[in-house]
Amino acid sequence: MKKLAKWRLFSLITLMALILSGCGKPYLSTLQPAGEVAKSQFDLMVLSTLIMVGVIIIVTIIFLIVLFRFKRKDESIPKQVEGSHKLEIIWTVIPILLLLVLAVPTVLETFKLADVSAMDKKDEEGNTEALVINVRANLYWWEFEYPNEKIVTSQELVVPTDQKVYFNLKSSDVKHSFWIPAVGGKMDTNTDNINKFWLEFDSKGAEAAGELFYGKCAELCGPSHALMDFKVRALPSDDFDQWVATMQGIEEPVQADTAKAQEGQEIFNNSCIVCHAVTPANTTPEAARQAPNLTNFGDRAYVAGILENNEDNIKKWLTDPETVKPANKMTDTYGDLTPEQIDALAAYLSGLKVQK
Amino acid sequence: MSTNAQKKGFGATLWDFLTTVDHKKIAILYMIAGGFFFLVGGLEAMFIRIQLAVPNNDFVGAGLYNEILTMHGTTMIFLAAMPLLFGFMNAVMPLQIGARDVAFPFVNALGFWLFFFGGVFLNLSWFLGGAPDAGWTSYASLSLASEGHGVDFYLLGLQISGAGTLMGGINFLVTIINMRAPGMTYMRMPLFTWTTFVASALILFAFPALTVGIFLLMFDRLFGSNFFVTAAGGNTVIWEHLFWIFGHPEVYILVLPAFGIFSEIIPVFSRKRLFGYSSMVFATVLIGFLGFMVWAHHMFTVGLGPIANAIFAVATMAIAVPTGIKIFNWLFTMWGGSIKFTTPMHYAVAFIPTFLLGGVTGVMLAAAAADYQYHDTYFVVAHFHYVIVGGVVFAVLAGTQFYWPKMFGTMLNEALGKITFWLFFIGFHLTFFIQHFLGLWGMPRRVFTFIEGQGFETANLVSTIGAFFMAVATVVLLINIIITSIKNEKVGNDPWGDGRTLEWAIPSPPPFYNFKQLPLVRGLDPLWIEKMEGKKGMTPAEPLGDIHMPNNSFTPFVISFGLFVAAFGAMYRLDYNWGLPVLILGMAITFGSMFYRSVKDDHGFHIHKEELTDDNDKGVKA
Amino acid sequence: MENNQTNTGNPSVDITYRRKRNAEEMRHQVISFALMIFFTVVAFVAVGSGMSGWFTVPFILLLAAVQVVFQLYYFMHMSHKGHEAPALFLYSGLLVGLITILTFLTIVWW
Amino acid sequence: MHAEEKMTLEKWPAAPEKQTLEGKNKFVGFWLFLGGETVLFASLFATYLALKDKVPNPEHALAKDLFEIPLAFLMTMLLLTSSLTSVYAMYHMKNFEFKKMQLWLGITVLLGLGFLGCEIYEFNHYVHEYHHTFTSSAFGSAFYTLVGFHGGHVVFGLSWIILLMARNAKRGLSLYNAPKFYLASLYWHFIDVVWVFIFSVVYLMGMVG
Ligand code: HEA
Ligand code: HEA
Ligand SMILES: [Cu+2]
Repeated sequence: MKKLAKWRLFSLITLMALILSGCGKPYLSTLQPAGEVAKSQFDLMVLSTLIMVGVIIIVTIIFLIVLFRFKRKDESIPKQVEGSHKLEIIWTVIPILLLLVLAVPTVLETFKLADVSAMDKKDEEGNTEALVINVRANLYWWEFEYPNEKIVTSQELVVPTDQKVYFNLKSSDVKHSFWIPAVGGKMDTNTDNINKFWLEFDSKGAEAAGELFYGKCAELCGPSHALMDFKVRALPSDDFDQWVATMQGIEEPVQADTAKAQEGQEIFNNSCIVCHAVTPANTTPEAARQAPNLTNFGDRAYVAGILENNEDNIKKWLTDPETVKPANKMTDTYGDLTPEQIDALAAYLSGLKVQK
Repeated sequence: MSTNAQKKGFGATLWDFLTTVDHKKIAILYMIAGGFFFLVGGLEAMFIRIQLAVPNNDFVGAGLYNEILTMHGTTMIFLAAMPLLFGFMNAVMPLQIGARDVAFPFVNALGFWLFFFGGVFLNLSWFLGGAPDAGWTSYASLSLASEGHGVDFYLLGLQISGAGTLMGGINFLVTIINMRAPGMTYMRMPLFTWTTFVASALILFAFPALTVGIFLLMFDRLFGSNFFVTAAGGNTVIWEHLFWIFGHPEVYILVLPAFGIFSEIIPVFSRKRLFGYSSMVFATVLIGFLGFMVWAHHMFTVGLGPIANAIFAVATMAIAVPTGIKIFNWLFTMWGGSIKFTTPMHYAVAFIPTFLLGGVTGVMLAAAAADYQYHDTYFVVAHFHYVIVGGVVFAVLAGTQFYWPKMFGTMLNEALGKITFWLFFIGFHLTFFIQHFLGLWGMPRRVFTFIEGQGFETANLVSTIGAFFMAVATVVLLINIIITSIKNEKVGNDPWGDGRTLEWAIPSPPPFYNFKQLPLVRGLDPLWIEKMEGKKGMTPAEPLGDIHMPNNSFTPFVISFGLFVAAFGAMYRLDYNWGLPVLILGMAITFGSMFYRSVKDDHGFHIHKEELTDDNDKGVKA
Repeated sequence: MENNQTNTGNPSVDITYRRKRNAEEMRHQVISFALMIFFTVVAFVAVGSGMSGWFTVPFILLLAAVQVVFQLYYFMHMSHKGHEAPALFLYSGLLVGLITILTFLTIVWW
Repeated sequence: MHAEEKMTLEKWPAAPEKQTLEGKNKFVGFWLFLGGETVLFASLFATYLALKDKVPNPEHALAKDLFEIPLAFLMTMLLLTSSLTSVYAMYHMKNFEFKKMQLWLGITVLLGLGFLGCEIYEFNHYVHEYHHTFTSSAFGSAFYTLVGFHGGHVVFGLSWIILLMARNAKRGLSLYNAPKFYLASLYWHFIDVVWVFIFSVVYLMGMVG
């Protein structure tokens, strides 16, 4: 009997799952969970939806009966009923029971998702066994620091699949919120403290999403809040380790190889380098890291988190960042560039690849 | 010193309204000002929807969008929904309990003018360098970083209008506690009066938290304090708490009176007393009480920790129980009744499933772990428009149609009313139902645009089309009001024919002293009781006697105007050297007129009983 | 909210009786005032003597609460009839306020 | 009975503040207002407690460096006593002894002014000795806001009482002004209630550390 009930529930849930997941993009939708966190949140969403649909059905049935049966037909005065204790007890108790069914898993999940005890387990060097990433949100760009690996990157988060990744979240200006819909719920990056949470990136989900998830800022932070996107590259463990190793290997800025790119590098070194680093080491203090780290810029799928990465878009950004991201902090920090200079810079930047 | 409406010139009428302390006229002022701000907020909503109709739209720019968004939320909540509800409370509640006026007529006028000047001040920001752009929640780190004076307009404007709201709330409470007619016990009060009572109590306890929050942010922005400046030891989470300690009760301040309006309409058009009256009262009080225990459900993703999140999640879910009791009681009021589908009843019937949908998505949001996904997405936008528009706006539209005859003595056109209803109803669901899915597919809220290829295009377009239906519906309502006012066909005491409560026992509109003799209340639905016994009206509880009435006064207007002036001074103090003098001038106007008010005795006047006898049911010359 | 103290109709009886009652009440108020001063002194002494915070903090809060009850019930006459609504609203306000303080002490971090 | 009627001892009711409907309304309304004020001050207390000793750098003065027992004690005594004197005033109001009521109100005002004087001295002291100002730290902002809001209430209460005394000096008691006097004294007590918590929570607990 119990088994049967379980099976029924299961099939119902799958049915709901099918209906719900019919829509949305695999790299973005919460309805196509690609990780343990998103999955358990999805299950909670399905459970609550089921309960709510039940409630709606009951109310709708009564509602329809009322509408059709009790339309005024004559001028008689209906009986003035005061109430009914029996009915009132029923509609007090049943909702309480339904809510209990929802409340218990809610509380359990809440505690489960908040469990970051693995971040406290450290070896002699002060490194954690688990992978930890420090996320720093800035007006319209994201920085990702790997404290154990001692590297920094930005705009495109690189993570291994099928293992728990822990995050330290904070903001350096106003409040933002860190959200990768397909992989798990959001958490705010406050100005006052560091928030911790974890996510897990499912390899199957990553495959469906083309290895690239969309991340978003989910707290109004200024004019370009809508454009404060980032991307997440979820790699198999080995690939991830290799990526880390390559990044760690870059100790000096990579020399550009074409003449045009070298020209660009020179311009870069004369002005851009004040804010943008092109080496991944996390040795400079945070306050000095005023703009996205560009070490692997050429590898990234998007420029500024929102434009497809090609030379046209790089030029578009360099010519007038204001039209791309209104009120961003890069506008007016550098003088006017001639079209040639911009060409050169674009050539240099798109050559900044670590994965040759 | 007469306050009754005779044939007067425009100037005299205007002066009458500027100085009135009559709750019925103040009600009309609230309706006019609230209605105007509803149009403004609605227009802003239309701009939002037009901007979001297609991806990468540049109808309004990024910064401007944030201003429109902020002003839409702020205007709708503080300057449209609440004042419109205050309008109904003023118009109806004193009549329902058989009172001649509210407890403090002067304060009532003062409350209105404070709200009005606060609202005007806030909206002047559009013309004076830009509106606030940090969202209606104005979270501290962003609102401190916001440049220009937009956020200052928000802070000062809300502070002024908030003071008015607080006064209004206390006034209603005292009126209900002290001024009920003989026999009108608490458990015989109509439900709209009850919800007014509980909503006012919520105002009393919720607004001080907002007042403090606004003071702190104002001090930070204008006077250099450090409450929210992290570098100096400040903490922005304090703002979030204070805002939501106010903000959550606020949504029940909005929805409880709406519940009250429907609780009046449903029995009238079902010809049946409210099912489970005492449990309705109990549920109202319980919702009010629980409303203070749940605010952190807006802060699940802030990082308060699993214990806090779990407690607030469960507490939030608990509110579904009393609300459910109400839903079922309404259904069972209609069950076995004889339902007439007038326009108000259309709204009441449509309200039930609509609000239900908004309510259950609320409970889904309350599941903290799942809210990490919903929070700050269009799912939340869909939730709260379902409860606010489906609850509050439907109630305001229903109440307008229902109480129009009582307020103005003439009926709004029913055919046009139904057109408005259907357009609004269809447009509403078209706009907001699909937004649930937008949220689930990963669309954050408060975005000025969205990039192509994320699957948001069609749904957003549908949503925008829906909004246009609502706009047309609103225009039809305006036309209806104009036509009705021109025709001005007078109606009697009880134009709907099935009125149950005291307000339907007196003329429409009521004379300025409301009840010539206070009525004797013999039970719930007093007028219905008398009707069922074959009587025409209420039995008086007192012999005909002199009636004491308050004098009109221009002082409330001046006091509020002073604060309005002072607000400019406070804001421009640092930019211009005329700022400080203007601040002082404004304060001097306010305190001077308060001083004037307190040293000048004002005993009001008496209408003598001889004047009342000769002249039945019509307004009286005093 | 009726008035509980009605006049008997005989002015002189009324006045002497009422004056006596008022004087009686005033005496109570002076006593409660003395107690309040006493509590205050105790609280200050407890802090001045440098005892451990684990003891003094709850202790002075307790004394403060007792004092406030005196203020409310004697000085502000909340013990008299006709104070049902005031009491209800004061305590509701207090409840909301205490919850606020509790959360600010627990979930607003460093 | 009309409120403005001239009163005699014989006609003076037992509860003059609640004899008229206006009086009753004011009485209830004012208590409700105090209920709201409770939340207002609780929010300020909560903010203070959250920001206590939150300063930008270690050089900044903390609560334990600032507060001293003697001054806080003196201020407390002044305010507590003024609460008693305003009770005396109401006692005489009930007995229809206008002159005596005015006298006690006058004493209340003097005590209140003494309190204010101490507060001004105190703030001045902190600013000059410790550079602890409204803008120097979050702690400073919260401290001056909480204590300053209370001080503002004292100022308002004093002005109110003085205004009432002056306005009615020649007119004596009536059912029109009795509720006003009564409310002013309620307000004064409430200020005292808040102070009890301020001296306990801010000063005493601040000194404990
Ligand atoms: C009138 C306004 C109103 C009303 C009435 C409500 C009612 C409710 N709200 Fe809503 N809410 C808002 C206005 C309102 N809300 C606004 C404006 C916001 C966003 C603010 C912002 O961020 O800008 C918001 C946001 C909001 C959030 C935060 C979301 C987020 O930002 O992440 C949450 C989370 O818990 C929530 C929950 C609820 C709940 C549980 C109810 C409950 O009261 C609903 C109860 C009703 C029912 C449940 C239906 C009837 C019940 C039955 C038929 C019984 C059986 C039912 C069950 C067993 C489930 N609301
Ligand atoms: C009472 C509250 C209330 C009401 C009634 C409404 C009503 C509407 N709201 Fe809104 N809304 C909020 C409160 C409310 N809203 C709040 C609090 C927010 C959050 C803000 C924030 O994030 O800070 C919000 C946010 C919000 C958003 C999200 C924006 C974003 O996150 O980026 C959207 C988007 O669709 C929206 C749309 C609408 C629409 C289409 C209506 C429609 O129902 C409006 C219908 C009315 C009309 C269409 C009027 C038409 C007027 C005319 C036709 C003018 C005629 C003029 C003359 C004749 C002079 N609202
Ligand atoms: Cu809420």
